[in-house]
Amino acid sequence: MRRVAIASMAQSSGGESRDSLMDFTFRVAKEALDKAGMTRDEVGCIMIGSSDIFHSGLSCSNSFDWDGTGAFLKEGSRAEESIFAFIYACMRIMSGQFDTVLVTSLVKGSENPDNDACTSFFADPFYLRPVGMNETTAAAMQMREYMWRYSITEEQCAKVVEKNLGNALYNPYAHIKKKVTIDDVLSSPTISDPLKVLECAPKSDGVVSVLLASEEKVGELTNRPVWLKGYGCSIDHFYPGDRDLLDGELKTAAAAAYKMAGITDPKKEIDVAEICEPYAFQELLWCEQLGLCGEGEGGTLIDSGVTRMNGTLPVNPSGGVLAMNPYVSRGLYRIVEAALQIRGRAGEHQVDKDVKTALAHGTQGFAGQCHSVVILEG
Amino acid sequence: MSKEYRTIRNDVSLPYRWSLGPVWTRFFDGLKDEKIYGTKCTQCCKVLAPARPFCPGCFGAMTEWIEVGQEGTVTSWTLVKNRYYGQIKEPPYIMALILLDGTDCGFSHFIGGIEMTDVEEVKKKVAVGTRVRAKWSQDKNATIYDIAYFEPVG
Amino acid sequence: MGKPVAIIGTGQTNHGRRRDVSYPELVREAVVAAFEDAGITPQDIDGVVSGTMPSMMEGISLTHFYFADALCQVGKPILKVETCGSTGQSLGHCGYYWVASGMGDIVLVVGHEKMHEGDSQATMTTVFDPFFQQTFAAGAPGIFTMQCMEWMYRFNIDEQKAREAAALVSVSNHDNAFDNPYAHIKIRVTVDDVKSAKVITYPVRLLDVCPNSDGACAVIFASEEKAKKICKKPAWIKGMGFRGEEFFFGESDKSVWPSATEAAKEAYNMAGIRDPLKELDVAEVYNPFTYQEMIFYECFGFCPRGEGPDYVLKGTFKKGGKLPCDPSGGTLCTNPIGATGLIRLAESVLQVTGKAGDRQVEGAKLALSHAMGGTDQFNGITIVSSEL
Amino acid sequence: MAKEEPREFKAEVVVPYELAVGRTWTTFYDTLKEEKILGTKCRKCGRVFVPPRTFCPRCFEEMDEWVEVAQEGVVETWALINMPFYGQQLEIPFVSAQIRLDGSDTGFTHRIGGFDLKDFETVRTRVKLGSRVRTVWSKEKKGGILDIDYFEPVK
Repeated sequence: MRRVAIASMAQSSGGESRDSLMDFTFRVAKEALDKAGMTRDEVGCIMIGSSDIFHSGLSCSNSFDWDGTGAFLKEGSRAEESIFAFIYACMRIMSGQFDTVLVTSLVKGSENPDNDACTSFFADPFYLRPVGMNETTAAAMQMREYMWRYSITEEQCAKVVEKNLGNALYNPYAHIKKKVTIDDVLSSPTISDPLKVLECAPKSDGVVSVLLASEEKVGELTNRPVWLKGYGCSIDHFYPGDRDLLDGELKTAAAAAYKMAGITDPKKEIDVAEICEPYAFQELLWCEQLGLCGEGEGGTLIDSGVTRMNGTLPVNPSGGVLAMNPYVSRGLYRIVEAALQIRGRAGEHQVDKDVKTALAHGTQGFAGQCHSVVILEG
Repeated sequence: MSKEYRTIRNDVSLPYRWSLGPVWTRFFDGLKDEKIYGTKCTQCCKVLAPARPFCPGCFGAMTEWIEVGQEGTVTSWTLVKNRYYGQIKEPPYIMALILLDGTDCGFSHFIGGIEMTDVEEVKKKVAVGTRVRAKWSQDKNATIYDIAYFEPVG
Repeated sequence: MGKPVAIIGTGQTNHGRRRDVSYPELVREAVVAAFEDAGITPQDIDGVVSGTMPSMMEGISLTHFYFADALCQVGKPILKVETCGSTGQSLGHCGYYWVASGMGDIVLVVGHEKMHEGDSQATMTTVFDPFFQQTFAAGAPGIFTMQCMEWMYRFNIDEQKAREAAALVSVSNHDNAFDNPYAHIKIRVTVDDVKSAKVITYPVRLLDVCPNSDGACAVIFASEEKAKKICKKPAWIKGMGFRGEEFFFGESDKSVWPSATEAAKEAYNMAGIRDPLKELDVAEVYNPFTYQEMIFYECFGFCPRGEGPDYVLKGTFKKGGKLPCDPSGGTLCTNPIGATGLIRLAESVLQVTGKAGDRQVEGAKLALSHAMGGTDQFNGITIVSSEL
Repeated sequence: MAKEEPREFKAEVVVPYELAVGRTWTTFYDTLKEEKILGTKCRKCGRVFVPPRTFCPRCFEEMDEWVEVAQEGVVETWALINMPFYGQQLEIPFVSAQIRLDGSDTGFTHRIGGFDLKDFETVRTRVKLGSRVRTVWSKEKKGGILDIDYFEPVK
């Protein structure tokens, strides 16, 4: 299999942008090209990660997105989610057909209705939508089961918020910059019991661009390539009632990614992880399913301090999705943050240890119906 | 406009008529008669409700119809308190996953018939493992709302 | 061209107004048919690609969640790829790259749309931006009419001649649909019928325009090794191209249509085709509008610019002509948008593998398939061959 | 089997968005209020875009040069819209057109009007490809695309 590396990347901050989505996209895509000293004409292929009307107000979002991503009369395509766009772009290079692909994912949460309104449209119109299913209500039910089955406490879940928002204070791109204590979290208003408002991700703007290159080409573009080592993706049954919400398909995705990357002991071999946790407790649950701790041990993991910035396995040094949630782009943000850590270029939120191997994770759907796992290496 | 910079309000409004297909039509007709139907997979023998045209696990058609229990056990629940655009009803309300007797999957619906203003009071009546029973609506339109909610038993 | 990739099976639903099934059932119908055709089971699949036109057509967002079970995706990796009307071709390209990358050996690709559930022209209008263009938009017909007017003016094409040729295109597509068991519209029409049909957006009339259909199509891609093991006569991907233009309609010259022209050029380069009219045996052109089909002939190099109508009048593209186009009846008779481009690919595969039944073009070995999307913004092409 | 034919479930979906217009387009709207039509010019390829762009989609460079273009132009193409559909913003029939304003290099999407549109043959005699049209401004300006009411044929 042909090797693929990240040659350059650019990201916007998560705060509300006054730019039109088109201009907002252009600036970030251009920055990623400029950093690699490349022009739009020289890129082999353009890949867009965006979601149409429910996350942009425009149907066939690739139409509007085409110009800002630099895709005029270029080979290209669009995937409905940013990690999908990333891996499809990698496939294009692996196939030998292209040497470079510019992947851009974009969304302006500030223009869209509430997250809950958007995600309720994932539901079928007859059954789940009328009874109020959306990502938040599904997550709340998942959290209750998690606490019930494994005696995870509300404090342990709240600790994730305290840690991640604490990390975000050092990330110049993060949307939410607020120091919160565990008590702040526990006393914040209930959204969907047992979920509290500070345990739920915000709605952010976010454009992120990654220039990918083949092994032959990447040397011309950067002296710090970050390599794709592993990938796994898996989707679960649609109806939450058909699944075990605590034993989902993330394990399958992780196993595939580890196998491809040759990882046998993720706890030891992964230096840092960027995990998609739109709801605080999910970071703990996903850590279990990613094999970063044992089953039901998510609570002890956070208590131990291992996942803090200075711990042995930092999780979400960027502040994670709790600090910034550009819905469609959030997966690619995880990849970019993981790559920055590998390059040692994360600035103030660079972790204390040498990072050789990093994990990036993305998820969408009710209670994590679909997961993607990416392993990167320096 | 609510924002201090120039924006365009773009309300997308479109009409739909989604096909129920024969299986869901029959399921919703059943609700009208105060019956909850599931279908059984001949391969894995799971009974799923609402009724499904095919088994999500085995991919085979599910043609055996079974009337399932109107009582079941709560496997998880949430008390919804926040408001959002297009919300289905005024909060607070309780959504739950209920394992109906004779089925092998969670049924998503409301829990009602109890006071919901104080979550601590709710927790005394609703928990994982609580038994609940379907409470039927007076007016029936062959929709999921023909079941008004599930109420704790006893 | 990278590693060889084959298509080992296709499946289509009966297209039309499918009130008899729910959307997931419709999707599953195509998937089951493709498995049967390829002689494999869901367990053999390494990944799934799916897509529709835009979500607003369904009123359901990110449909790969809802269709997870119908698509046989559970426990498998999935990619959701969408590029408006050209989605079907983009899906096929994704299937190719997934296998060619070595990330999977057998990949299931599914396109679907249940157009009767939404409002197609209202949905199409939401593709236009609300800043400048949406006010003046009128779904797809408004755009396509403007394009055909521009084309006739630019190449000084006599309006009567174009009208006559467009009517012939309609007649031959409608005739062809009778040979296709999956086709939606099956009516006999005459040139006079077409010419006197109700005006939708002048000069475009009702019989110049495709229908709204419900339908799904599934295509199974495989690596060389697997294909040779599983399939007696696979079709091989020889060339692909996809191009898009600027978002604002007025910024590109739609009479010469750069995206269509460049996508074809790319695909021909890959496939080593120099004279498409001579070398291709059959073409499945995405033809939601009769006039547009003629513009495509020109962009794809089947005839010189401005001479599309002359070639049509000569009978070049009809059944038994030099390059039969849309023996399936094309998009003009069947258009479940998200599936349509993939149906074009599936039909071209049936042709080169000799499985096209009554619509078979005798001895077809090399076939082009195509789809167009957006406000005349995107074009995608795939070329398949019976030979590796 | 089912007691009756499979049914349909009807509902209307309404989703609200509030889209940022951005600096460039805000300037364009603001100057429409003053009855001016502005475009931006790409320094690299020299093309003038109406509506203006922040960047040239082909050269992928920022455009910061503003140009006022003429209020007259040439009809590049048009269509008579006589097809009603859900959510349509203008009353039918109307003529949707691409107009290349003098001094610009792109087709500007707007409508042509100012005369009876009921009869197609009349429309054809008034609107021709390559013919010239002129801006007719709305009396009341809202800073939107309909500050230009329509374009009318120049005799």
